[in-house]
Amino acid sequence: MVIKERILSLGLVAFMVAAMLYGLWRVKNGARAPAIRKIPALEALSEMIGRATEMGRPVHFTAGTGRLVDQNAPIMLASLDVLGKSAELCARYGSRLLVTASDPVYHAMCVDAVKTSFASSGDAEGFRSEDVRFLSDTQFAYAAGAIGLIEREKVAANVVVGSYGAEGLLLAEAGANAGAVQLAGTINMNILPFFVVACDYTLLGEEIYAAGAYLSGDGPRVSMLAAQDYAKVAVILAIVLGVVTFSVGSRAITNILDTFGK
Amino acid sequence: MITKDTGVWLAALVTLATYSYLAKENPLFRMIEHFYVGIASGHAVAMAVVNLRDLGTRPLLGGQFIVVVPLLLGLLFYARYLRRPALARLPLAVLTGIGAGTALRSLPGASVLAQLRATIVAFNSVDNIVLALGVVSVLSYFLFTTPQWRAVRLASDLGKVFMMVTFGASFGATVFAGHSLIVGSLELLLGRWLGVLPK
Amino acid sequence: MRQVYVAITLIVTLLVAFDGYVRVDVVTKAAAELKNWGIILSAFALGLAALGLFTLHLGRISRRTPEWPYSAALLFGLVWFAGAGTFIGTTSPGYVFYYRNLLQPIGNAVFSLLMFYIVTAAFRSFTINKWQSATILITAAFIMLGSVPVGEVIWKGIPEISGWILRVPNTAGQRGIIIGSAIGGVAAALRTALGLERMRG
Amino acid sequence: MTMTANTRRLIYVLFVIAVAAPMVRPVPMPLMVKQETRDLYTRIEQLKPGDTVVMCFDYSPGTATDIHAAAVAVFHHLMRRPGIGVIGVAFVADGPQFAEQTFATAPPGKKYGFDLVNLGYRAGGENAIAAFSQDVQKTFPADIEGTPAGRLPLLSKVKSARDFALVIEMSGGTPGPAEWIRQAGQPYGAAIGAIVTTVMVPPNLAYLQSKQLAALLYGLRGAAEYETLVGRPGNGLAGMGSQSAAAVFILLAVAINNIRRLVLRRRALPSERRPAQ
Repeated sequence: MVIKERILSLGLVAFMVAAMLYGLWRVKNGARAPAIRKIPALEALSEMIGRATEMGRPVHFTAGTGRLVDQNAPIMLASLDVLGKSAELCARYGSRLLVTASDPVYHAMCVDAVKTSFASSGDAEGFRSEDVRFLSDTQFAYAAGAIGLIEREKVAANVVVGSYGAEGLLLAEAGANAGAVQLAGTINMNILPFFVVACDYTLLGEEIYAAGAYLSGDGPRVSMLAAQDYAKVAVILAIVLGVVTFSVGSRAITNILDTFGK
Repeated sequence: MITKDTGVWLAALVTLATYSYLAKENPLFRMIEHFYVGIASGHAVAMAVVNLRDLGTRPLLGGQFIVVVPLLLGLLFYARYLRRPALARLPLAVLTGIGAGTALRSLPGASVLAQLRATIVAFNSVDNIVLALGVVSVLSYFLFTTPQWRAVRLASDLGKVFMMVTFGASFGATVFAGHSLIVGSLELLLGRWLGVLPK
Repeated sequence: MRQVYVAITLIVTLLVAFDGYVRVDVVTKAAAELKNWGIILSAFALGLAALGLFTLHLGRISRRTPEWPYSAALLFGLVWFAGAGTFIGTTSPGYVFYYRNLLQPIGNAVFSLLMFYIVTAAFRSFTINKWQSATILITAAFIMLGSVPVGEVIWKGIPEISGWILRVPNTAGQRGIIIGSAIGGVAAALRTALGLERMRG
Repeated sequence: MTMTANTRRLIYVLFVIAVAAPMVRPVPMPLMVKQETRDLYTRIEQLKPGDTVVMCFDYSPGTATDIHAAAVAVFHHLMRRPGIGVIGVAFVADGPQFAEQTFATAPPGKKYGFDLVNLGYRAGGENAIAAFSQDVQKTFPADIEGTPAGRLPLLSKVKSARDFALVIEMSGGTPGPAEWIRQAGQPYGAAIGAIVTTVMVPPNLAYLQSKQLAALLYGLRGAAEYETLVGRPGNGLAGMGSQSAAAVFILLAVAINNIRRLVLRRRALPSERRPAQ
C-alpha cells in the first residue's frame, strides 16, 4: 500500500521522528544536550554591548516588519531569543536598550522578553517600558521612525535580526551612519547579501535558529537541532557515497534513488 | 503629447506622490503609504470573499452539507471579538495541521531527495567536482551540534565561501529586479502620461 | 484542552501527509476534503488580518492620536476596496479602473523605492574591507554585467563567466541552502504535529 | 562615512536619468538568447492540438514589471499554436488582475471558455496549489466571474495536474516554482516552466539543474529574449537599454566610492577604522 517510489522519503521522515524522540528522551532522562558549535556573530554581541556601555550610548534592536502569522513567524520568534540575550547583557552592563517593533503582537512579546531579561539579571528597575516602542505597522512609516531614533540617540550597537523588506537596507544604513557596530541576520535572500556587506557581524539564514536554541539553552530545542544535523549528515554521506560509486561506474545508489526516492 | 486619460493622470500623480519620499519623508507620502496598506488588504478581503462564495456558501446551498464544518471553524477565528479568544485555537489547529502535513508529504522527496539525486555526478569534470563539493560544504556549515573535527571545520569554511558566491549572485540579481521596477514607473510617467517615449 | 488541539493537529497532519505516501481511497478522499477546508480557513484568516488592521486604526481615530488622519486614509482605502470588490465584483470595470490606476502604480512605486536605496548604499557602504564583501561584490559585478547586453559588448568572456558562476558554484550553494532548510522545514512540521512546539505569546 | 541628503538626492536624479535616457532614445543592443529561454519556446512548439496549459499568475504590482512582459510574450506564443487551451489561475490575491490584463491581449477568434479560462484566486498558498493539482474542479467549481465549471468546456479536459501539458508558473516570491514542483511536478509528473523575478533566478537554478524545472525565464531579460524568439518586440526589449545603463551606473558608483575610501583611509588614523569580522 505504501507507494513504492516514496519509500525513501517516508524513511527520511521516520528517521527524523526517531532522532527527535530519542533526543527528547535522553534530555528527559538527565543526559546533557549536545553542545552547539561556536557562532561567531553571537560571541560578538557582548563585545558590542560592552563597547556601547563604555561610550555611554544606547543599543538598538529591530526585527523589521515581519509578521507573526505567515512564513516569517519562525524567524520572528527566533529573533526574540537574540533580543532576550541583548537585554540581559544591557541589564548586566547597565546599558540602555531601545527596541522598535512594527507588529502590535510582536511588540507585546518584545516588552515581555525585555522585562523578563532585566528581572532575571536582578535589575527589574532598569526596565523602561517607553524604550520598547511600537512605531507603525506600515513599512516605511516604521522605517522612518526607527531611523530617526537611531540617528537622534546616536546608537552605538545596532542589532538587526529578523525579517526585512526594503526597510532592512535603510536600518543598516542608518546604523552605519550613526557609527554603530552592527549585528545582522535574516533568511530573506535578497536582503542578506546586503547585510553581509554593510554590517560587521551576520547570522546566515538558518544559523539564526541555531543561535536561538543556543541562547535559550533549552535542552529539548537543542536536541531538535541535533536531529536535523543527523539528517544533514545522512544526506552528506549519501552524496559522498553516491559520487564515489558513480565515479567508478556503479549505478547502485542512483538506481536506488530513482526507484524509491521520489 | 500629455494624455487626457483620467486613469493615467491618477496613476501618474500617486506615483509621483510615492516617489516624493526620495526627496524627504513627508506627510503626503505617509498618507499614500497608509492608503496603500488599506487598499491592498481591502483587495485581499474581496478576493477572500470570492473563495468563501465558491467553496463555502454555494456548495452549501447546493446541498453539500459537509462544508458547514470548515465554515463554522473559520468563524471561530473571530472568537476573539466575542471575548472567547481560546476558541480561535481550534481552526488554527486544523490549519497548522494542514500546513505540517503538506510539508511532510512533499519536502523530503522534492526538496531533499531530488536535490540529492541531482548532486550525484561523476568526478570527471571541474563543474561536477565544484558542484558536489559545494553542496556538501554548505551543508556542513549548517551542522551545529556535531563534533567540530578539523575536517568539518574546513568543510564549513569552504561552505561559507560558496555561500558568499551565492549571495553575490542574489545581490547582483536584486539590483536588476529593482531596476526593472523603476522601468515600470518610468513607462507610466514618460510613456503613458507624458507621451515622450517612442512607440 | 491543549491536548485536544494537539490531537486535532496530529490527526490532520497524518491524513494530509499519508495521502502522499500510501494509496488508500479513504485517505485520498479525506485529504482532498481537508485541502479544500484549508482554502476556506485561509480565506477566513485573511479577513481576520484585515479586521485586526481595521480595529487598530479605528482605535487611533477615536483616540485622536497625532497620526489619526493617516489611519483614516488607511481605513477609507480598506473599506472602499473590500466593499467595492465584494459587492460590485473585482472584475467589474469600475473596480478594475481603480485597481489599475491606484493599487498597481503605488504598489510598483513603493517596491521600487528599494532600488534607490541599493543605489546609494552601493555608493556609500559597499566597501571591500573583508573577504566576504569582496567575494560578494566581485560575483555580483560578473552577474550584473553578464545579464545585460552591454556586458557582451565589453568582453565576450563576461556572459560565459557569469553563466558558469550561476550554473555551478551558485547552484551548489543554493542547493545546500535548499536541502538544509527543507530538513529544517520537516523538523518544524514534526514539532507542530507532535505538539512539541513551545507555545509562546 | 556619512552622505548628505543632497548628495543622496543627486545620485537619485542621476540614476533616473541613466535609466530613462535609453528609454527615450533606444539603443539597439545585441541579445544572446539563453538555453533556459529556448527550452520554454521549444516545449511550447512541441505541444499538440488539444493540449491544455496552465498559466499561474503569482505576482503582484510590486514585482509585475519584472514578469508581466514575459507573461504576455509567452501567452501570445501559446495563442499562435493551434488548438491549445490556456487556463489562468492565481495563488496570490493580485494574480487574477494580471491574468485579465494578459488575456485581454488575446487575438480575435479565441473564445472564452473554449480556448482560455480565468479561474481566479484561491487562498492558502502551497495547500491551495496541492488542492488544485489533485482536483481542478473541486478547487474551482466556478471561474472568476462565477460561471459554473460545467459551462466551461475547456475545464472538462483537465481533472488533475496529470492532464496539464505544461504549467507556466510566474512568480515574484512565495508561492513560486518550488511549491509547484512539490505539489504538481513531483506527485503528478507535470512539466513546469517558470518565469521569475530576476531576484529569484539564482535559487531556482538549483531546480533547473535537477531537471525539476523544464525551463526558466530571467525576469525582464527573459521577456526580451522571448520577444526575440517569437518576433514580437514589447516591453522586455524596450527595457534592455535601461538595464545596461543601470548596471554600469551602479558598478561605477561602487568603484568611485572605493577609490575615494582608499584615498581617505591613507589620511585617517588607524583608531578610526571600523572593526571587521
